[in-house]
Amino acid sequence: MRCDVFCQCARYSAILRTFRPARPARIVPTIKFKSLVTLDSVSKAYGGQVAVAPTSLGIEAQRTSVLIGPSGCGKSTLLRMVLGLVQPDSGRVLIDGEALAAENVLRLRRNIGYVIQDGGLFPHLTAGGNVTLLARYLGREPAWTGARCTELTDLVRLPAAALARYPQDLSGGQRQRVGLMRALMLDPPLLLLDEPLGALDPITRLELQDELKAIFSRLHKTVLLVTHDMNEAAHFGDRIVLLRAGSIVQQGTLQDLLTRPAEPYVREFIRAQRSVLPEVPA
Amino acid sequence: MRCDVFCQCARYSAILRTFRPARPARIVPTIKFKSLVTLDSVSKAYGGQVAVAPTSLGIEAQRTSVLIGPSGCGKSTLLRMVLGLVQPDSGRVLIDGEALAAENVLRLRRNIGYVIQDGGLFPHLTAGGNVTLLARYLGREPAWTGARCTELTDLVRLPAAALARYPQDLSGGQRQRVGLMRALMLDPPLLLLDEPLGALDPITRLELQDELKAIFSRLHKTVLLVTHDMNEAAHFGDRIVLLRAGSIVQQGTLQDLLTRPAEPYVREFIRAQRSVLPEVPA
Amino acid sequence: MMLRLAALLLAPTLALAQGTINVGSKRFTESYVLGEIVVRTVEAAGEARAVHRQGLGNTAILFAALKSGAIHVYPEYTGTIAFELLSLKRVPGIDELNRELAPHGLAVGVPLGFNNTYALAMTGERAAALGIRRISDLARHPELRLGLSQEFINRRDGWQALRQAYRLPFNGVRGLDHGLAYEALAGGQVDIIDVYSTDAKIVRYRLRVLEDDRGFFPAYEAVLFYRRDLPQQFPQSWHALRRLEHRVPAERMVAMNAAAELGAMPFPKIAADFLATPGIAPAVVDARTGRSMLGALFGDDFWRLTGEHLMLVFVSLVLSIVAGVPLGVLAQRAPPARHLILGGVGVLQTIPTLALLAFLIAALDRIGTAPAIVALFLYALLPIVRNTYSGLADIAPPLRESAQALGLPAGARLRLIELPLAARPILAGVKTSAVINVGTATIAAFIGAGGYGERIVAGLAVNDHVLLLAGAVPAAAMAIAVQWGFEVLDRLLISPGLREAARSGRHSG
Amino acid sequence: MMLRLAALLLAPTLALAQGTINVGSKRFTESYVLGEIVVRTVEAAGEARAVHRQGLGNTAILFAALKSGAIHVYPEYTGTIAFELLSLKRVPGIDELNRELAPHGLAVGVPLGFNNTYALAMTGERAAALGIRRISDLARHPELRLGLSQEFINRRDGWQALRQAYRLPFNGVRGLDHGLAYEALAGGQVDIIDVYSTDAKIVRYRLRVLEDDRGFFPAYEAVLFYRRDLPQQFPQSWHALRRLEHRVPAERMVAMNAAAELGAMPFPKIAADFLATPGIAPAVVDARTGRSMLGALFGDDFWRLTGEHLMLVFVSLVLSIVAGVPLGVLAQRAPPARHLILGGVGVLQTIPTLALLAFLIAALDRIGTAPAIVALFLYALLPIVRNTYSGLADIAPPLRESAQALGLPAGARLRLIELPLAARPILAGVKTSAVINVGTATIAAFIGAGGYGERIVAGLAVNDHVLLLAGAVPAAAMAIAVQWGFEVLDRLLISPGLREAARSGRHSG
Ligand SMILES: Nc1ncnc2c1ncn2[C@@H]1O[C@H](COP(=O)(O)OP(=O)(O)OP(=O)(O)O)[C@@H](O)[C@H]1O
Ligand SMILES: Nc1ncnc2c1ncn2[C@@H]1O[C@H](COP(=O)(O)OP(=O)(O)OP(=O)(O)O)[C@@H](O)[C@H]1O
Ligand SMILES: [Mg+2]
Ligand SMILES: [Mg+2]
Repeated sequence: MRCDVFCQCARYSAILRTFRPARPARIVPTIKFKSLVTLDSVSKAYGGQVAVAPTSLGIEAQRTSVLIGPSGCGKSTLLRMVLGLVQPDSGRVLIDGEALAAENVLRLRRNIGYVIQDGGLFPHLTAGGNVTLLARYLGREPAWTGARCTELTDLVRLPAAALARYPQDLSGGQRQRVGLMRALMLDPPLLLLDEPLGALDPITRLELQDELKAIFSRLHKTVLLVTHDMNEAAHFGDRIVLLRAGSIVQQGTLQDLLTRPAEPYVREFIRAQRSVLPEVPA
Repeated sequence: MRCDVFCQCARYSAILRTFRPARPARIVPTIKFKSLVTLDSVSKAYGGQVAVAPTSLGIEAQRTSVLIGPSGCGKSTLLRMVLGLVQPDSGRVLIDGEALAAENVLRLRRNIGYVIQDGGLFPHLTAGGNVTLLARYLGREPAWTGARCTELTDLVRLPAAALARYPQDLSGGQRQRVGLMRALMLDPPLLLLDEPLGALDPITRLELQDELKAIFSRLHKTVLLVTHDMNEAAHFGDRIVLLRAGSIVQQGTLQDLLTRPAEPYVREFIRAQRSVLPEVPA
Repeated sequence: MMLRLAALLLAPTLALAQGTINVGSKRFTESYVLGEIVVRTVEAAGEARAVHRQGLGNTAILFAALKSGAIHVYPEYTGTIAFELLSLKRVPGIDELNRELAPHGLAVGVPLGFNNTYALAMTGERAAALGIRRISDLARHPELRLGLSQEFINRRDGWQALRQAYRLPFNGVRGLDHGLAYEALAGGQVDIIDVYSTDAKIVRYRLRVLEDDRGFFPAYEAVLFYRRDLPQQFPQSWHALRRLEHRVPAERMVAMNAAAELGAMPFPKIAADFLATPGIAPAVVDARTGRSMLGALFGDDFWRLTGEHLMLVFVSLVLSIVAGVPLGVLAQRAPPARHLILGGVGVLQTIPTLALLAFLIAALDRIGTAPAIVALFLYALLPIVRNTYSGLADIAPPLRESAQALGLPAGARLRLIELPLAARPILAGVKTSAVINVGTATIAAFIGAGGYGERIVAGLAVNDHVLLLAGAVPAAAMAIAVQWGFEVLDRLLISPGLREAARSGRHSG
Repeated sequence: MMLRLAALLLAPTLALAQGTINVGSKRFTESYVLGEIVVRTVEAAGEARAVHRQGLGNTAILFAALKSGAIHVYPEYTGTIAFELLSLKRVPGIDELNRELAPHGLAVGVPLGFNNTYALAMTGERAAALGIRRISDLARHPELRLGLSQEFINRRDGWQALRQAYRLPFNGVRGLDHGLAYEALAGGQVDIIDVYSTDAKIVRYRLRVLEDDRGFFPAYEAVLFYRRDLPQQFPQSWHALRRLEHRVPAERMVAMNAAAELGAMPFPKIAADFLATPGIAPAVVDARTGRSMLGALFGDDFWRLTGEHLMLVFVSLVLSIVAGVPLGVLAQRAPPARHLILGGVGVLQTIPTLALLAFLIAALDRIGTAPAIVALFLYALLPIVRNTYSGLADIAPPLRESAQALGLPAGARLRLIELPLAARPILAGVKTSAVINVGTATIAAFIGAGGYGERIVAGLAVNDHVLLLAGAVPAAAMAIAVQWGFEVLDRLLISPGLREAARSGRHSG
């Protein structure tokens, strides 16, 4: 069904074979917007405090979905559920039709690029070491790894010297970009990005937004992105999911949210982006 | 000279007395824009790689100065120099006329509120414990501490329950707000804020921007703020300092930067803020 | 007559008024034992309370104590009094000694019946075989090999003088350490050694002490050395003490010394046995057969040993924490001191236990709990110091920076932030030390500080497995208990924020 | 005649062809010593090479080895052969034994001159005093107290039989552990104990072994037990061996046992001394006087001891790491196993060294390096296991999560991320263990595994401070060296990203 996605991806990453290790690829027509990731009324509470109310959500294959919402509304928790890092109190997570369970979680995770909100770089590895860790573990040739690394360094506009430094010796924005490189390294079909560009300056951020969007659509990535920047959400989001206090307020395209807000809150949220700058002509 | 600032602040924080412990407060007319913090051609290189080229900068008392610039350009390093966390290779740092040295660094630091870029919350303390650590050390009455805490929780829009949680159990944006609370707790006259609102959603961020700006001006705070958001810089910045690769490109009011850009880069940087959203009427 | 009567009448009153006799003793087995015998004799007389001021400094100190009245009586040797106190050239009789001592208000008396001086000894068997009983018999056996202590060889009144006095034929003698000499004798390396005539080892090695038939060795006759007014002040006690005269022949003294040194019998018990049956040698060991394991385990001494063991472990542990954490902090703070500190606590680990204990006994002037605790304390330092150091060095740079930025003084930063952040590794070190201490505390038994070591050491010494296990099993149980106890402490001392979050299960993969 | 000539001519050829005599011995001192004497005698004859297969299992195994030709000869006792191998009811003479053994192709011969059987013993002095020389003399002394081993009391041919045979008056006897009996005798607790007639302690305690004048005890005469063809195969060697006949009187055997057990002299040296001067008892100890500290420190054995010590420390350390790190990982991963593992390695610390060594010697069937290493290994586990556990548990949750999110299998995650992240606390544990090991390795000397402990143990035993220091000082130096060495290892194994950033100085405040 999803073969075209996979066949394409396969050109970039042998790892894909592990996604469906038992079945040979079947050539069937792609069904657009089939959910690659399905959250089936998952919920999570911490000590009685609800972080995620029972929520169902389909993440469409080959599309970018954006999670947005106030701080603490459960965005990161949802992402962590997809990875199996948080076990939902109820409901289940399906990835590519398979329910996430202890048996398949490792295989599935290896096909997911994850940018953790706080970076989560390993302090004992250099930036380069962090980026190439999995590739080296999987025995990719050093030449390939090196080339890919250079490619990504260019992509995220990181000075090459920074790769040799340890995380503690990088600036905040540099660390964030290293985290992004690590997630993209093996070209996984599914990307979970938790505020991947939050610490970047406007120029770098703008460039990266454009490049990433191009890559996502060219390589038919399925992306689940968390951001606080409504402009960024609008730029990336084929579909925008607005959350509040653990529940989905509205989901749809930017147009849907703008024209048919489910509640006044949606309008308020979108409008909140401050703009005090006059338009500067190019 | 700076007496009115100090007299005002003194009402909020007894700690101020340590700023000038030996001399009694003198009543002299305030000289506006006197630098409270002066960086006197400070520079820093890491293993030959320049992080900050020799740079001189005066941070005006009672005003908010904003550092802005591409990721890795040395903003955090400058902030850390003011705190004495990074020893400049050359030049010196003057705070309130005193050169920063081992003897006075503790006293000076205690009068500075610092929001570290990555949060820097102590994992062994609850959010509340992090916020009140210094107050408790200085022996402030629990009643005062509690009241101040509530005040700040309201200010940063944090659910009260979050104060009882450990940092690992908070969301990214919640952690950031706790860090902000910690910096504001003792109402220090000087604030160094390294992307204090970067992880917040638009609504919370907007509200906080307004509230903070009001506080800063009401209490005559001297603020040095790092942000990547040009709109935020424009909102806060009495003075905006644009850095690139360790050097100051231009400093001045937003108006200066807009109308008399020192180089094309200034214009480019300001323009980079993406805005794909249509204006939404209130 | 009237005076006597008066004294008799007065005595009880005086005794009631100041009814305590302070008995001194020096710091060696024989003196302890004799001191204890004196104490018990006085107590038995019922006239005065007796206090044993045991193990006092040296002759000069005791002399001073006697003159000042701090003690009333102690066992001493005529030779010591003559040479060390009166600086005489020879040892006179008791009467003459008393004349010399009178101006000091002191006196000697009650010769106990033995002489503790240098002597030559050989193995009983070999002596019997060669028919040697007296030193003069040696002249007939120039083939015998002598192994003498350096002290005896080098004293002016030692070997050379003896050789001339007896015209002995031996030319080369071997210098032997005293501790080694008995073994050398047992091993047939040498035939004759010098000993003190009441040395405990005479029993153990079944030695024949050769008779000093030409009276070469000065008399170091054991006597009571007392304040001249003691007999008047405590006539009944004195009367009882006089009955000790000639009641302690040399063999008996040797046996009692052996009971104390080899049989590890406590001095009061030896003294009690002596007074109970003054004619019979004390029993050194019990026969420990036919006991059940459970009986042995929960024997009478179980709670005492448990208490002692716990006390040793915890007092030393607390000291190690009190000293070790600051040392670890210093090692982390001051790189120049780092090697010194970590190297130093490492070197402590290599000091042999017995050597350390010997040193500590000398340094602290006492045996028992104090040196044991110091030794345990020293051995327990390493894990605590190192884990404190490495735990502090491990704090992530952003947190370190965050702490510095607060402007707290170094001490407060350490107490409020750095130590709590490093709590887990520090506690891991403390736990390691505690558990090792439970094991090491068994050495305390070597120096009479009690604990389960008493059973273990005894069990090993006599190859009694039941006894050994009766000590080892509770020690093991204590190690586990300490382990568990610290898990509780973990909960109190390690912030929940640092503990592995017991979050609802993940797919751990 | 012709045959004899042929044999004579052939013999050297045969010897050349298969020129090795395998000499067996059992696992006790006397057998080792005698085996070594046989080996050296054979070698001295020059006809064949001799290999000592020492410390072999038990009689049955040696019998099998002899029959199979794996060994050619070993020292044995007639009684053992008669009772254990031939199941006879009494011990016949050598000729009769040989008749019985002929079908097996075996023979006994060359009676060495002593009898190692049960015997009764009392102290030399007391025996002399009471005029007791023979067991039958005991009938006159019903007041004597007997302390006998449980084995002897309970054997059918033991105490009851002996009592009847000699009509001895004693009724109650005390059961005494063998290890305790000598002390009890020395302490005067008992007057008579049972011994083996060549027990080393007979020397040490100067015992009189009572003559078995009614021949009650069976003859356990020491003989060579050999393959019948040995004399033909190796006639010159056999000739040399025959000269050992009656050359080892009981006293000599006792002295040699004592040299080995009490003097810690190596068996080859004892054998060499014996063969050099078959009439003279071996020297047990050297007199270690008048040596300079420096001379003692860098004595001949310095490099050997250093090598041995290092080997003990590092082999055991490597084992501890190999076992300890996985145990620590398991403790962190599997909470149910945690208490078991941490408790277990804690309990190991409380096992008394000597008891552990004794157990290991039995379990491993050998003395020397192997049990020493195992003991050190066990003692070194605790700091490594605990620090591994606490280091892993200490990894910050975001990093743990980050590692999980990568989708690495648990093993790879551990190897690539978690262990490197916990490298500092783990290495701190390893360092602690290494340094403690340097100190603990001195116990190896107790079981002949060498190292600086040889000097320390000897120094302590003979109270030789120079010798003690000559062992303790290099051990301390090694502790410091290990310390420094690990600082280097730190640099290799701890990622610079985790090391305290040696950033250009801050205002530390
Ligand atoms: N381990 C935990 N224990 C208790 N509460 C938790 C825990 N983890 C998360 N929470 C709470 O759950 C809620 C959702 O957290 P989450 O991290 O998903 O928010 P978020 O939407 O990602 O916010 P942000 O934009 O600030 O990152 C928050 O209120 C948070 O405090
Ligand atoms: N300890 C260090 N060792 C080596 N290089 C360092 C170290 N600390 C900072 N740098 C480098 O110095 C430069 C400036 O860092 P700084 O953190 O000041 O940047 P920044 O302006 O705060 O960037 P960002 O916006 O990404 O936070 C960066 O290139 C960074 O990699
Ligand atoms: Mg989040
Ligand atoms: Mg920064």
